[in-house]
Amino acid sequence: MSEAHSAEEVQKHVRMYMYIFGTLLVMTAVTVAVSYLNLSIVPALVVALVVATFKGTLVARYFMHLSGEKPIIFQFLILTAVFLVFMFILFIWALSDQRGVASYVS
Amino acid sequence: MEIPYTVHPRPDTGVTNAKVGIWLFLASEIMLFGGLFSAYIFLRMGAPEWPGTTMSGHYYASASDILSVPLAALNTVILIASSVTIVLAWASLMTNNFSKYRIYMGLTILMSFGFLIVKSIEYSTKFEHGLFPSESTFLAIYFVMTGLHAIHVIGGIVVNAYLLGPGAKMWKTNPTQYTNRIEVAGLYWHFVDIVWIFLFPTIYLI
Amino acid sequence: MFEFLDISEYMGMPAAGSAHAPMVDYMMALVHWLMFILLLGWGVYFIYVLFRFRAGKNPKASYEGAVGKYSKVQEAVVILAESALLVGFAFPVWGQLKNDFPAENTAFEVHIIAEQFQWNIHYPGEDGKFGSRDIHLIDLATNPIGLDESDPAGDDDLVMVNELHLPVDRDVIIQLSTKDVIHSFGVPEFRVKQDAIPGLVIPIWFTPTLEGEFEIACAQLCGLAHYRMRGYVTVEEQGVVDSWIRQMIEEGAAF
Amino acid sequence: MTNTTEHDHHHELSFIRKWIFSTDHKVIGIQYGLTALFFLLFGFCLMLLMRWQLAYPGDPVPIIGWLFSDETMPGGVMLPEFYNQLGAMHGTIMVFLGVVPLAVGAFGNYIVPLQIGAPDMAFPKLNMASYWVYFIGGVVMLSSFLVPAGAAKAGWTSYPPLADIETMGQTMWLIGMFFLITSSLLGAVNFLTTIIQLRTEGMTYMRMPFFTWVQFVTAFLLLLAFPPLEAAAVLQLADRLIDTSFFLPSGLVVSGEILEVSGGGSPLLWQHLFWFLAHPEVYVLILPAMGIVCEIIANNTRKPLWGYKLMVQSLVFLGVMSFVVWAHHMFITGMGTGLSTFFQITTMIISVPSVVILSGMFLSLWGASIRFTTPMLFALAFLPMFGIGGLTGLPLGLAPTDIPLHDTMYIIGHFHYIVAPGTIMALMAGIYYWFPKVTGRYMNDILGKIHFWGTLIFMNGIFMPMFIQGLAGVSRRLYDGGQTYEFASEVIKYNEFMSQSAFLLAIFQLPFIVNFFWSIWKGKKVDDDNPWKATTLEWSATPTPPLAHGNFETTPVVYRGPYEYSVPGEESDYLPQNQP
Ligand code: HEA
Ligand code: HEA
Ligand code: CUA
Ligand SMILES: [Cu+2]
Repeated sequence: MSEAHSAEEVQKHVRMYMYIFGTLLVMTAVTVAVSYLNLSIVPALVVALVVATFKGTLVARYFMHLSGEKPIIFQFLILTAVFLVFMFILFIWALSDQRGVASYVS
Repeated sequence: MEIPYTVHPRPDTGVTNAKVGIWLFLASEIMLFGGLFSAYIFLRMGAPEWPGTTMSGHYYASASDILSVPLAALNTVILIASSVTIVLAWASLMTNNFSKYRIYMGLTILMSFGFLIVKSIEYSTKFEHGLFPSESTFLAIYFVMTGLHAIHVIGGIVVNAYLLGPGAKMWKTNPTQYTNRIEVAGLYWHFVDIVWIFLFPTIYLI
Repeated sequence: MFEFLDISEYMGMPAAGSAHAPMVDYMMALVHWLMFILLLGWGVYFIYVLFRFRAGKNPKASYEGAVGKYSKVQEAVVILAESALLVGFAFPVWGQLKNDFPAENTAFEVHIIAEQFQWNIHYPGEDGKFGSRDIHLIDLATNPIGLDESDPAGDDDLVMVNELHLPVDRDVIIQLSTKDVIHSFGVPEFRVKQDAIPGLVIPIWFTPTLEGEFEIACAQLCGLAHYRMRGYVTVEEQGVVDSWIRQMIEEGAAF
Repeated sequence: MTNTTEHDHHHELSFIRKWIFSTDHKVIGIQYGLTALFFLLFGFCLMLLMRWQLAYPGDPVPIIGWLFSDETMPGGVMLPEFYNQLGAMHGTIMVFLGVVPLAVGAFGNYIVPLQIGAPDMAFPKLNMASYWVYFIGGVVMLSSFLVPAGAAKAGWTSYPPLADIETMGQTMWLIGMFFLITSSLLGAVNFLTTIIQLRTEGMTYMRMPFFTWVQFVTAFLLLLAFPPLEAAAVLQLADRLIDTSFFLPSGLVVSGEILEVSGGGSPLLWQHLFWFLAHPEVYVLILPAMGIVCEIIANNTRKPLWGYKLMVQSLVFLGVMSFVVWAHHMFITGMGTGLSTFFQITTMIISVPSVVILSGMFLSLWGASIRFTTPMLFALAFLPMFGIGGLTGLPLGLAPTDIPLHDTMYIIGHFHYIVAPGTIMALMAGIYYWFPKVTGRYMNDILGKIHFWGTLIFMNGIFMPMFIQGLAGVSRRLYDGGQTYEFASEVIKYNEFMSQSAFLLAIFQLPFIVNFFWSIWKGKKVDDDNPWKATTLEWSATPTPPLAHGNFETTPVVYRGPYEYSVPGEESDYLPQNQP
């Protein structure tokens, strides 16, 4: 995509990067602040993951230029995401569908 | 014959070889850290005890009590900032400003070292308190996941340092390809950043 | 109804010794029928084709090649047969083995604690209660499973090495665990096999229907002497089992 | 990322740059091929020792027994420790150091760029790195036999806790695996980029030869399935070296001593991560073989592959599904009804595309004009052999019938039918088929046919009785073959027959080895760049030898599908892809 950008465009990008930078810092502060609220596990998990996903998306979209990326790249990522999701779900399922009880509780 | 599409994108896919290669590599990295995250979930859900839980009347100190959240937050900021500088380094090359590029790239590498220094302070305070990986599954996964991430940071430093040092010769001979290389290095570096963005809350905060 | 399909006795499997074994065998026979038919069909076709279309006989190949729906039909048959096996046999049998446990008070229950390289078998004795165990009390020579002597429930317990006695025609529940690495409790005659996973106590159940002495084979690689980690199951009348347990306790086999 | 102009300058490169640290995909392919053949032979020798022990438990190994140390074979009699080392290393070497490098590293590297009309792989230096990382991995694995207490002995599956408490060889195994995984990952990135980016003009996806398609899917499997095993290997290494307990639950007592670890881990976690790789991995073992067989069948039947499009679709479907069947290796670990239902269904589903692909190969024979060349014989034998291996996967994929079969010789029979008379025969076919491409000479046909019949007969002699033993309940990985078991008494006698078949199989490999080396220098020269009258692009490339002088004089342009044989109305019975 290198030659697709003119100098002014890149200038515009740079401004955008600074906005994203600011947002990321704020989101980091939010995560840390929320952690001091001592929420119980489920809401804490949801907040943490939502914020992290949001931050990750910002980095991927803007810094990694995913927003204007070609379809082939998205195809890779979608394929990977599908397998990843399967892995998460099936691992959790495997744990809940395991016969037997813990033999040793300290 | 030369290998085509090293500099200019292939018309039907619209991307260069290096772009395809790095994204494929990142896909495999996603599966690597994905595997570790699912291991983390598996262990945590099946564990008899975990920081922040109460088991048979005994409360286990939570993750944020054991680990240093301020240091990790500082590291998050450092990594995010280095992500910004590396993309600015690329932008400088795009606008043909090599000296500015050198500053940004240098900053990126400096901050990567900063990250590692903070990390080693973190580790050594853990060790001083007798908190070794063998202590508990939680500490084990903490050390292994952050350790593997740190190895990725080191890898990034090596690549970036090469590109800033000996690799910079290419700017004279083939600036387009050099810019592409910086972009690719940047993609890797952003990925390392994203991994940390997920590691930070999962390990330190919840 | 389709008993004639049951070729399991020609397949060299050991005699079926438990209530669910005939189901497993029947299913095994059906799968092998499916395999056999596919193999035979394609095999005959294959040999015919090799003769008929050799270059010497058929110098000019046909661009079109095979036409017709044969392969579609074959695929449909495979899909149907596999679905029938899944729905008709696999799910119900597995469900029965995993979910339909017999009531605790009617079943004969033992604990088996595997270790490198033996099967420790813990009988509750007459009170039907298992004495509690503690790994800190384990002593290889005198107390291999760490039975807690201060627990009265364990007073009449019997711990035997490699000797499992089970009543015939009565539901048996085994609580399977292991002290060290993964082992696998397999008795070919019962069509029973279960890995013993460290950290877990896994229940299994079955109903022995055949009297006699069988072998317990460890099926999972567990170290040097995996090959001789062998136990014995004796299936006999309930009364005989009870008196055997009493006799063993009297002989001082109990810990 | 890499810019190699060096290799097409028409000046001689130094010996080292040309043959050792070459970046030319053809040289690297040959390097991979020779190394992998060495490992195949090595794995075969390990297995011969095991087969001796299985047939004659406790008898000293003849002729070479005295060569071994007292820790392994005192007086030539094998110890159980050593048997377990041989088993684990045979599996590991065959899978990771033999078949995959030969099928992907060698054939893929050499053929794929030629088949798509590319000047080289997309990243030649990375390609070189992949080979050398693989090489180091191999050296680490081999040297693990020399460390105290010998090589890994917890099976190729390395299940903890056993693997966690094993001796140093297991650490070496893990380190070796790191190298092999890294090599495969780099290779996969390279293959995918090459196939996506470097297809020549006119080479659309649906005009790619089936072999290239197969390598494409295989590379995806490697790319996405290996990393979780890498993660697992990191965890196991941590367990072994820094005393963590990822795979160790609390309260383990080993040999009467309480294990001093924190506990809290899960042995099943390893199994999930391992099989998440290892099931896709078995398709990595079979798909390239299928690709080779398809090429040879199309060429020697002189007609298009039947249902090319359907086969490609099945292939892609197979690749995707192979990620969601892994736990069928774990039915016996205590899996409940929900998960087992899911995995039984997916396992049955995945057998369907295999049936479609195999049917396609069978139907390709209809209306053909079959030339029984040596490569064709091997390729034809692949079909029923893979059929038997694949079909015996069905009773394993249904949980209730897996109960009596799990971890018995039936399993060993199942997968060996696929990988030995299946994959190995297909790889042999590939060697005979592409040998003229690589060396400009044919391999000897008579020796080839002797090799073929000997291999076919004795492979079956080894593996067929395994099903009988397995149904009778004989476990695998038994140092004495299970001779002490009463229920095995009827079937244990086959062990001797099987082992003798194995020794005869070894003897029938000699013509091959002789043929291979003799033909490199003395084989009959090809009189034509396209000796098999094939359509795919590799036969239109600049003839080799000499090597390392680029692939095509001018960039080829592709005008048609890969298998235009016996097109009606054409004079010649084949139309190369690049013929206008
Ligand atoms: C290349 C290797 C390979 C391949 C392709 C397969 C393919 C399959 N495998 Fe196999 N498998 C292994 C290698 C392989 N496997 C290994 C190495 C192990 C053991 C690992 C260990 O524990 O160490 C194993 C173990 C294994 C198990 C675990 C058993 C256990 O441990 O209890 C299971 C269970 O479901 C299974 C199932 C299947 C199935 C359903 C297929 C299907 O994909 C098969 C589909 C194919 C067909 C259905 C054939 C179709 C044929 C025809 C239609 C025509 C026939 C015609 C003629 C014969 C003329 N395999
Ligand atoms: C790709 C995988 C692969 C291949 C090809 C083979 C090939 C063979 N295997 Fe192996 N095997 C495994 C993978 C493989 N195996 C695995 C994963 C296990 C399980 C391990 C475990 O339990 O953990 C196993 C276990 C295993 C066992 C069971 C051990 C036990 O449970 O106790 C046995 C027993 O007979 C066996 C036998 C054989 C035989 C006779 C061959 C033969 O078919 C070999 C044929 C080989 C050749 C014919 C070599 C040809 C090459 C040449 C001649 C080289 C030429 C060289 C030049 C020209 C330079 N294997
Ligand atoms: Cu216990 Cu094998
Ligand atoms: Cu599998």
